[in-house]
Amino acid sequence: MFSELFERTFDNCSALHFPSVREWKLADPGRKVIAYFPVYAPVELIHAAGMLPVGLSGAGDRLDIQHADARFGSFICSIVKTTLEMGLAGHLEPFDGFLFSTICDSARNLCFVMKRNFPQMYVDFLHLPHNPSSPAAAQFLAEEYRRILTELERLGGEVDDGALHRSIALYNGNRALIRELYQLRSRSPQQVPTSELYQLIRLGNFLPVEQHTALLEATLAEFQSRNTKPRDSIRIVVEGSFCEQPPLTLIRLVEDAGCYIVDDDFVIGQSWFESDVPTEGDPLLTLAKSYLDRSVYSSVRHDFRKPRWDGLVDKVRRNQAGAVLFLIAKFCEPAYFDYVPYKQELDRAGIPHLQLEFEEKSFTFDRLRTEIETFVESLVFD
Amino acid sequence: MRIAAGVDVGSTQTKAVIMSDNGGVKIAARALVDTGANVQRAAERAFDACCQEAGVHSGDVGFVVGTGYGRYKIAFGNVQMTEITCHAKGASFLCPGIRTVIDMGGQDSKAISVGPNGEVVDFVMNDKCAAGTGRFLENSAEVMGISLDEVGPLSLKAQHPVKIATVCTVFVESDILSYLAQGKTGEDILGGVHIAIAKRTLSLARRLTIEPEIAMTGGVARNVGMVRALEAVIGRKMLVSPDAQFIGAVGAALFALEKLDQSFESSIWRGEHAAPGGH
Amino acid sequence: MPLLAGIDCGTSFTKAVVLSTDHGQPRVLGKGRTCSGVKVDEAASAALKQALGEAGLDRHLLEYIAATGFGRYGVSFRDIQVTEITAAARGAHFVIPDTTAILDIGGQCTRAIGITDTGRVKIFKSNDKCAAGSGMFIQRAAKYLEVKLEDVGELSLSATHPQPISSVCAVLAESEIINHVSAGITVQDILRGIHESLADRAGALLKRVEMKSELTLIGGVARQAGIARALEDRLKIKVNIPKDCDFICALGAALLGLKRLTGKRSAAESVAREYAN
Amino acid sequence: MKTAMDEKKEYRGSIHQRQKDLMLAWYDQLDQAANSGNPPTVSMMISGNCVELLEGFGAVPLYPEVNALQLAIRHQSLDPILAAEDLGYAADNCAYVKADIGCILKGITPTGAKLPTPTLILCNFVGCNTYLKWFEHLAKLQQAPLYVIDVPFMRADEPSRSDIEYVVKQLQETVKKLEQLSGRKFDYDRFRQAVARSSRTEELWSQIKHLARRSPSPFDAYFDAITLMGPLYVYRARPEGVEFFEAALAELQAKADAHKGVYEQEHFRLVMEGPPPYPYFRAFRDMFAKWQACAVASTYSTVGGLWEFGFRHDPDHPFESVAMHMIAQNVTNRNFLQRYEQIRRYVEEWNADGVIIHFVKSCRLFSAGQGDMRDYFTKQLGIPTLYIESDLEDPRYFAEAQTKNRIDAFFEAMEYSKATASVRSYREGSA
Repeated sequence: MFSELFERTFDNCSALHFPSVREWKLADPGRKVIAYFPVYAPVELIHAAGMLPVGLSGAGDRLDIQHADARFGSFICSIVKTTLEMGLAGHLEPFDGFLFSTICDSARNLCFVMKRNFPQMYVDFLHLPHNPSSPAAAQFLAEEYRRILTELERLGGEVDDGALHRSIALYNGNRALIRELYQLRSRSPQQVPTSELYQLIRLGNFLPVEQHTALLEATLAEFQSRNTKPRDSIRIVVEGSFCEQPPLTLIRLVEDAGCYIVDDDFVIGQSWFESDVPTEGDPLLTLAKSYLDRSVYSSVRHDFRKPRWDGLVDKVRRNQAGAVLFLIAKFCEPAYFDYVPYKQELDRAGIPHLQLEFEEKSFTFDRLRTEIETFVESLVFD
Repeated sequence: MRIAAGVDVGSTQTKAVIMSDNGGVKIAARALVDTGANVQRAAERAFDACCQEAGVHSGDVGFVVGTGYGRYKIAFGNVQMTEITCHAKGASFLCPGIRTVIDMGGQDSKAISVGPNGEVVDFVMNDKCAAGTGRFLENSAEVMGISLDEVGPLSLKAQHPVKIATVCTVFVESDILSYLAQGKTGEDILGGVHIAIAKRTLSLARRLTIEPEIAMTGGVARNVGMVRALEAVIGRKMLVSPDAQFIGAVGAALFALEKLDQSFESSIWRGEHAAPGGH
Repeated sequence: MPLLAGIDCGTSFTKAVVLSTDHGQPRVLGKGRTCSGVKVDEAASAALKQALGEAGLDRHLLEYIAATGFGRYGVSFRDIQVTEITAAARGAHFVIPDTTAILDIGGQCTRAIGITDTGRVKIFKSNDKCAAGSGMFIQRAAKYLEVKLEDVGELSLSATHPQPISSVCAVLAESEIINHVSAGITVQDILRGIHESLADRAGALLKRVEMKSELTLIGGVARQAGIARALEDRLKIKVNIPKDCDFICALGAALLGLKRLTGKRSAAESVAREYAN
Repeated sequence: MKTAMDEKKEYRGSIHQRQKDLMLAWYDQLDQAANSGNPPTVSMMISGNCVELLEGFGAVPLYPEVNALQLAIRHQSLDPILAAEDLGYAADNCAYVKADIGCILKGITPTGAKLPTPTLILCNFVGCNTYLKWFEHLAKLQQAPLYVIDVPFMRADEPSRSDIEYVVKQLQETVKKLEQLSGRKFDYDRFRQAVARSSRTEELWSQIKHLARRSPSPFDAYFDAITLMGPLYVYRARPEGVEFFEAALAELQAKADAHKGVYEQEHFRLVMEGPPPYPYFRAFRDMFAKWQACAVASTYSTVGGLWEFGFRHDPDHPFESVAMHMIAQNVTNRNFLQRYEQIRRYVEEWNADGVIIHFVKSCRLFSAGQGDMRDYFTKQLGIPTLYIESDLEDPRYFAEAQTKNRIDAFFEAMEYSKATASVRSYREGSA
């Protein structure tokens, strides 16, 4: 059965010691692996440098936090701690470098804590512009990409524009497929269970893009061929899990409670461009411009030209969704903040919503289940 | 001969110890009472009981050092000191040569690095979040409807200890209930609870450099299950004095004795610890 | 005349009501209550047996069983399950038809529910971050302060200088109480402080579910500890306390069951009619 | 022996009153702006603020942070915080933001003076992502124009050429924006003058900070420094600012020359990391006063600018130096390891006995990872370090007894090591 296949691949890839990554390296030990912290990462640069970009998305409930608590204390989200813990526990050994970016204050400090604790690694921090309205922003970001590319070249050798264009094209293809899968799910959610789609997308964190693209194609075909009969469910949009990822069980629970998830921002970094990045011209500049003008909204991307809350209401309407479920990682301050304007705009638009908090490592869900079911019951019972 | 006392007014229990010094320093008497709602009374009761057992007049006690949260309420105390300082002192007296003290009380858990003379080198206490303190065990016991003394022994019988998601003292209840609903045995659940707290405590202690000579103190030290669980995660045996719960009071009494001692070292302490309500 | 049961499997108690209709009006025929223990199914049967006994009816007469509460999925013989929040709303609405807000002060979690004029849940907020407002917390405080739970209300009324509890973690709030005690503050002032802080927190929750001028209070501990009074004083609102409010959820479940049952019936009848013609 | 009660703690010279007057005068200007729409006002963040640029318009800065902390010190922060939480803000959102939003919702101001709707909400980002949210939400709430100056974070030891150019360009865009909004022409000379004054003020401030290297230190570089920070951020680029800090330096210099310290006897010298718990400011200070422990340096006092290591604004390169200040010369936009280094220098050059790390749950920029910081100082450098947790604005997160207990224990331990050290030296002396 297809979904079982997923779980096997998924478990294998996301296992603590990154087996798929070790395999890749084993095939040619000269090659380098660069891990990136969610959300927005210029994977094209890493790929063009002949390296494997791997998305770190925490350790779920696979890891007991033994050291990181002492370094990050209370009121800090789980993914920050599990990422450091994986390092201190030696699980990140197959990586040659870490790339962080300006998504939030905790993640930024984590970058430099990692730097101190893993001096032998290449640890870098990417500053993504918060002022897209400035004509200077694109140039700045292009130079920022250049800086990082130079660091990568130091690790792995020369990268030319041709290579960059090829990588951009590859990822364009990958993301186009993801967009298609999302559209299919929105059209007939019964064919595309989110619990499966979610794993499929997350695999993009680990697998080489070529493999992942192939898997996307195969799965898309499989999904299209299904003729599952629709259930009596409400169509919802899930918002807020752009960085730390909810446990698979929680997503299943939402579906079992009678929800069709018709759009979401899970692993948003895998699908962060709304349309293809041009493959001619200065590749770094086009990538930079694409971040400013083509990337999907999220709570960690600031663009006061188009408010995020409009983005959400828009998403709900586009997908004819009946409600919004906020799945917010505990202590995720960007998500906490955005909940307020989101809520205000949803109320104004008369769209019902429910806010729930999760931790990647939690595995008992009675409390959450009660609230989700109540929410559904309040929408179906008259 | 010099007679001095230490009184440790803790959140749930108040402990008093009288120590004498002729020839060697000895514990002459101990007393333990529930703190309850009247701290001052509790301190007096413990102290009087202690004098009685030692067969001395409260007047014969040359110096009294108070410690614990209620220390400022000890009307008859000469000086107050924190239980952290007193624990270090007491532990190195009862378990000579120890360098690391892990103390688990009802509200607080702490780890202390102790110097050769029983001085505090460094210490850490649980965060703003009270997760993993002794109270965690009490709640668990309550949820499962068994007495606190049973939880330790039972936990040792665990075959397949369950995984406890939260170390939040308040919400562990829902974890336990769902495990009970799944039909897990009490032993396995308690096993899981103990391991969870042990790990949490270890990650607290890791903020210090953990030395091989470790002592465990505080009320929870009487819970054999907790001691074993901690030893398992630390990978070392720990010293547990039969007087573990009196250690704060013992430390306080030792400081009191030093006060009476006229030698040069003790002058280190003279008058240094007075606080509002002190002398 | 339909006959059905609602069973509320709570964390500490399991409650059951047997319900029927009388000229179309739902009527409770019997109630039952047992300790939940570990085996949900057994407790559910036991409670149901009691309720049937009180109603003087036989179990095989039951047409429909709706389960709710923490252990709702554990009731093997249920026809449907609903959450205790949905159930509470329906139950409270039935007992106090014009209520718009419900406050449920449970063991560890306080919950505010805003309901429509049909008893549907409109919006709800749980306070699961801060258990310092929960029933368990008051029980502990009472225990520590060496007073009986049922005396808490009276004592707190005789306070002169209430000492608010500021901490938002139940355990740290306990330390706070201990500090108050060791600072020599009277039991009355501490208890009043607890009540006021608790009322304030409940008030914050209730604001978010658009409470108007009244609320319905459910949850056992809350009533004993005289919290209703504290809520009225502090929030300046009317607090309804439904009689035997422990059964509100079981009742609500039964009522929803009735809805489904009658719905099914009419559907079945219409089908039958079609075949008849 | 002395207790906290009879210790004379605060630095209370004549400048203390002048500081009060200056801040009240500032609130009067804001009140006037609220009533008449003049002068133009600009909301800004304290960290790496570019108040010099505003001078080029004769515009007045409006610092939400200052309002928030004033409120907290006056024990009035909880109500607005709750008001914001009613709106849906989480218990774990920055309480500064909640207090500020709550004040606007309820029309509360610290002094009672009216506060204007700003001509421009200028988010000088400098490293704090919460600032972005804060100002975005303010703009939504107040229906005021928002502009973000995106300041590249310090990912290397020095800012790159392109970092500086990027910020300079945005500063010039800001000028255009303000010209449209305020209807005033940007006065370049006035701007240069302001920059020149700032560099003078900064010189004086830096000298004051270096006075704390004396033993005893004439002022507390945490608790007293905070009193001096208000004028530094509002008046740095104005004549009043220069005068104020000339007076301050003179007074403290005199005190230092007379070997007068904060306490009759300076027992401990500390470096403080992290913002103070404003709702318990006095209580917190007393916990250190009891032990005659004086802060000789603090990272918090460098939020607005880091000048004691030599940086000054430069009238010959006004825009570049403003950009430099925003990027590299304030603690919030410097990376975490640079903060370790800053504290290490304080310990050595200001010759401190220990470090106090105050974790505030509101501010992840300051606090996330401070456990690692403690690890570095205790294990790698062997410096006595105390780690305590509370909050800078939310009174609900300050556990007085527990905090006091930890602080007392810390000093009891430090005292023993000091005393034994003195015993040893005495023995060695007598032997």
